[in-house]
Amino acid sequence: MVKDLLSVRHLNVGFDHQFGHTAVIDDVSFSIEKGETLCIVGESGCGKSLTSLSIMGLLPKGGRITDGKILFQDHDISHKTTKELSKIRGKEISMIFQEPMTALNPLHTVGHQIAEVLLAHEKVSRNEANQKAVEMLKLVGIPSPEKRFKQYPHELSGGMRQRVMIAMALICKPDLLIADEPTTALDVTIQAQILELIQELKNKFGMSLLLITHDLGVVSETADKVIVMYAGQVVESSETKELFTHPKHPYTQGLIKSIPKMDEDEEELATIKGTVPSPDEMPEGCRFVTRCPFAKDICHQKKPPIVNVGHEVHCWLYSDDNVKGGIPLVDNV
Amino acid sequence: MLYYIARRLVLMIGILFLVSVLVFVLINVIPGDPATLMLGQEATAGARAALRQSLGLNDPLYIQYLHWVGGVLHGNLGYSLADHTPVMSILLNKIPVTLELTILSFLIAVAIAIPVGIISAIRKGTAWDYVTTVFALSGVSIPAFWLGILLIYLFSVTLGWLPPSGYVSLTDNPVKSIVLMIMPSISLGIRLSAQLTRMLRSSLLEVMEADYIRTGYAKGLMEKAVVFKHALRNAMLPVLTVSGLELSAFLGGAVITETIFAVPGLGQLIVNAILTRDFPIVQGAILFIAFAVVFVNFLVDIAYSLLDPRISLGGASK
Amino acid sequence: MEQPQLKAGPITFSKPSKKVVSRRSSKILKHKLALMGGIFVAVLILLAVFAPLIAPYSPIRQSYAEALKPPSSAHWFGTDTLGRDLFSRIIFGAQVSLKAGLISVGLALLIGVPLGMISGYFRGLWDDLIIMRVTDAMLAFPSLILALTLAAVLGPSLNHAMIAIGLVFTPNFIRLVRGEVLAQREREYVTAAKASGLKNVHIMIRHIFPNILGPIIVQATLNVAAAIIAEASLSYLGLGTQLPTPSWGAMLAEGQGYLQQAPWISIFPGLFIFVAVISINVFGDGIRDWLDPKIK
Amino acid sequence: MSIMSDPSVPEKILEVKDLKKFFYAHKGLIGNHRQEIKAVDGINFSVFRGETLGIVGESGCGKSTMGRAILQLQKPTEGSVTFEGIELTRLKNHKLRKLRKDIQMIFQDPFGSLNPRMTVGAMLKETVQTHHVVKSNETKEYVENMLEQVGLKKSFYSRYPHEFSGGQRQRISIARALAVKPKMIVCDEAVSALDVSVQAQILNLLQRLKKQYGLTYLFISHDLSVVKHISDRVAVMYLGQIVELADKKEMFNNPLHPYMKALLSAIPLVNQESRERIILKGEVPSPLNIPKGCRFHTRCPFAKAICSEKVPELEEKKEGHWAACHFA
Repeated sequence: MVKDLLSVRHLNVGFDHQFGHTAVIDDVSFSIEKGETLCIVGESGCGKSLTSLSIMGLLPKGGRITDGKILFQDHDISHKTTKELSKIRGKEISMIFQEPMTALNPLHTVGHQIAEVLLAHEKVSRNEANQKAVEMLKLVGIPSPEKRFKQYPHELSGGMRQRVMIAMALICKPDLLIADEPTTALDVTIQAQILELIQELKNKFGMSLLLITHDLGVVSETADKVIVMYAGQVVESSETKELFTHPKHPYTQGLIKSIPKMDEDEEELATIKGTVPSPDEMPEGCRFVTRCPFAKDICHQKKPPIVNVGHEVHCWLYSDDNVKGGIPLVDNV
Repeated sequence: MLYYIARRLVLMIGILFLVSVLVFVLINVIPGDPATLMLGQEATAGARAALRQSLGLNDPLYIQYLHWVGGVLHGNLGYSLADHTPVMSILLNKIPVTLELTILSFLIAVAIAIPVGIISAIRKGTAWDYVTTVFALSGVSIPAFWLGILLIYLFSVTLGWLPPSGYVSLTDNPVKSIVLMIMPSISLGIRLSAQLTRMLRSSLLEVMEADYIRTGYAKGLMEKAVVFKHALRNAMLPVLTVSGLELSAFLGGAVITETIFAVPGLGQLIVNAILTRDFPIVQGAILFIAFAVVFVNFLVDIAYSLLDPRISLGGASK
Repeated sequence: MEQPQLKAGPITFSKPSKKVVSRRSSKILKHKLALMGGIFVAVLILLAVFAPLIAPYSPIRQSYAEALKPPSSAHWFGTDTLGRDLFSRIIFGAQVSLKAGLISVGLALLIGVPLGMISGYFRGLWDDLIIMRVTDAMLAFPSLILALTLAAVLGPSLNHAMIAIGLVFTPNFIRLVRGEVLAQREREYVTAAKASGLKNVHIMIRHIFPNILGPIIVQATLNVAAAIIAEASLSYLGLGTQLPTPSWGAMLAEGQGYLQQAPWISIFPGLFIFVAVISINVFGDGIRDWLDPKIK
Repeated sequence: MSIMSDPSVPEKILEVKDLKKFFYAHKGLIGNHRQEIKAVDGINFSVFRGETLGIVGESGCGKSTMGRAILQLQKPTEGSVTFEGIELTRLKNHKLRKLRKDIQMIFQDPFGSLNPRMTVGAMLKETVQTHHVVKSNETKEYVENMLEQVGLKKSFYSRYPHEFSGGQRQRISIARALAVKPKMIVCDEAVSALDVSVQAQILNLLQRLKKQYGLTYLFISHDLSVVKHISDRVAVMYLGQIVELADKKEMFNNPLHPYMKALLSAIPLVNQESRERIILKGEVPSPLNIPKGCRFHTRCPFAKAICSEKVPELEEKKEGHWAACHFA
């Protein structure tokens, strides 16, 4: 068995606020092997971004890990101090974000911001760092890197800025790159460029990639493994191809069906009724129960078990009791 | 960059023009006849008419304005009604005094505001932050004249450490000059320092929430590096703008401070001139102060554009 | 604008509708300072309104035998140079201060808000060239000096001081309102209102105004505090309220010469100005937090 | 509605001719040096009654500006827009306001397009009353019905926008647009801010309402799959101009313009076997500095010498299929 680079075990994250505490992420587990691409997919508010931020120890104010472990190269990094984490961040685990405009400091040149990472982690001179930064700019496909080095973020386009973010993230050759919706703010043609670049560099550096996205298309074209999250929980996890050919969880099925298809015409789109419940109004039992077309009594009462149906799905419909009880399995897409 | 400065200069000249118009209107639309004012109620109608003629008061207002501006451009601000000394020479006497006071106050304000603001933002929610908040709130609320009187009561009347009032020129006796300026500078500077503290604190808190700060941490920078390299400079931008805008209120405060501590500067000059209705002096002094405010704000704009690379591209607008 | 914004939205703690109000009040309760400020302001208003009932003495009755008496049970805050009871004078002084604060800010609002709204909503040359440049120019003058000059030009009296302060504060409101309107104008709900065929005046009053009311209230509150200081300053310099009407600023000035013998003459009026101003400021800050747009 | 018209000849409800919208960047000492930003630069098309015309393009291509210029929310720099034979660009303000009853708009941002300080009912009532849709004593009932029409509860009438989710807000916007019984609705990225599952709900709703009320849609979006789903015909925009316009089926099966081909190949798809991808090099040029000749030639994988010299006209290459390319 290949050793996991990152292994998240029973992660729970919650927010302290003036009314007390709201649990947001509930018992999330997954692992990434070396060189692998794992996607976490889900809609707004499902907790996919928070999951990635908790790995980095960058939870927003009030957020904290309440339970679980985050094993990176077999060390638990879930409760390290900022000082300890600063040795890992940017060097072993790097992260790029959705909004390349706001993620870069507007008052520093992009070259400075890239070189800074190297200076923070390695014993190099300012000159060497600058030189390396120019090389990185070239590597991420920025034309005339020497000139761009001296420019400020506002002088670059969105796509260029995201390339700068990538250069910054990869300058120390990390083992893991976390990309949180890296192409969401970009146009399709630019998105294609950036995704291609990330893939290419991932292979070149032999990194693992944790990609957070809401776009099933992106997942299908990039991921080795996928986790589908809903309302702070994992509902299904699988190899990519398997997931798209045999989605089992009613949520995953609904999600796939509700995308307008490019290769066929349909009169009406399949939908998932209703909306995601707010964290304060989470139903007991299965969190998807309020929107699930197949909800049974048990779904309202108890948290669904993890069932292996060729891959893992968190759903009562596939539990042995149900199958034995004669309740039909849900049809595939 | 040069382009930007040139544009700002053009804008500044426009404002200076409006400032001069405002000053002129303010003083020349006074109810009451300057000639009567100058000659006293007893003067004959003929004498008054003659004076009006010689002062050009019978001309239309815009001619009077042009005359006046023409004089201003040549460094002639008119003559005091009281003793006919040129306003310009009176101002030149008073300006260094006020300059010393304001610079000292400003230094005190900045010396307090920057460290206090930073610490209270970083240690938000601690006892230190609480103390700072109370200080800042009191500082912006305390009337300068009361603070001045409290200082005098404490340090002069009760403790006898500092002389209650007076002024010695910096060139005559630097030590004594500074000693005399301690209380006035504190009483003038405290409000600004409180304001800057509040601004810096809230601005820094806001910046610390920005995405690029998260990026800074994500890169593996230590907290110190994040705060000082990435947050502080960005947080200073709004503080800089505000301190430019606050400058005029700050100079206004000098009026009160100089009156309390009997500092013979521009402020005291204005108050006395207003009380004796010596309007040419009022006019000249106000004009000077407004020009100073506009000019300093021009410098602030330039400083801002040096700090913020997004500015110098020049204004594109829809 | 055209950027697709499929945000991975932040977790929001949305609560059922009814709780929104209680959440807001709980927020203001949390700011104990703001509450204290509010209470002080209320007490001050009561003092001013019921001054004749509360004050133990007439504020203008002189008594040379009683002059310069330190605080005692008969005269809580002592007496002044003319033997007038300071406590009574301070309570009546509250009337003057509050009146000055409210009326001058009211005047500034009356002129500033409509000008700012028109200027921000219609933009154009008129706005850019006239209103904005003139307010810029006005803001170059220290407001205190401007108010002093105006008060001197109009002649020293409380009414004139209020007019002067009101005029001097007007550019603050023009700027604020214009800026807020400009920001709102760019919001899509205004375009939506236009697209559905509503009249400009209707959009300004029914749509934009309610959305900028919060910042206006906050600024007005804070400016009341500033106006109280301004009136006190004018009176301190002899250009505001005229004797024998009790005004905190004038009382303070009067006592300055007697700091050695009778420090209370200056200290108590100053203390009241300070408490009044800090209370209003704290209260204003509280409103600002309370109206925090993040709560939407 | 003209009952007389021959159903086989579709009737033009909206016609856009040579529409231009320029913005200006002022430079120079006192703003004396003016730079043109050609956001929309000469657009021609018609919308037929009862159809949905999709407009697709990347950010900065001018599609939203075009939408606003058609509705006269931003005055066009040049060109003409006729709605049911009435020229909108020269219409007086009060007449334009009355006409807005017939063309409504739905915006992208479900959080920004509703006034946060007005109840849902007040907002809908206001437009209904402005255009005198029903008698004033029937307004409330009418508005409540409208809410039900778009899948909301009557009780939402007295609630504020912040109490709703993105999808619900978009339904409110739709109800507001629909309440004045318009003939045409311009949807500007109306589903772009929504999650897919909610997006599907809203798209279905729009489709249903279209049938029910005989509406015409101009549907602006950056999302090809959404545009494909909802449109009858599709126009593709690039740098302020239409580069291709055709029937939906024809457009997606047989794209002619290299830009459209590239767009189609760039969308990541679920469950698709590997396909040939055209990844465009570089980025969209600035509208301040539009390339000579064909605007797309700087990124076009098939560009020849002529492309950088001669501007390709939007021509009908096949029946009903227009493209602006020398080689299409």
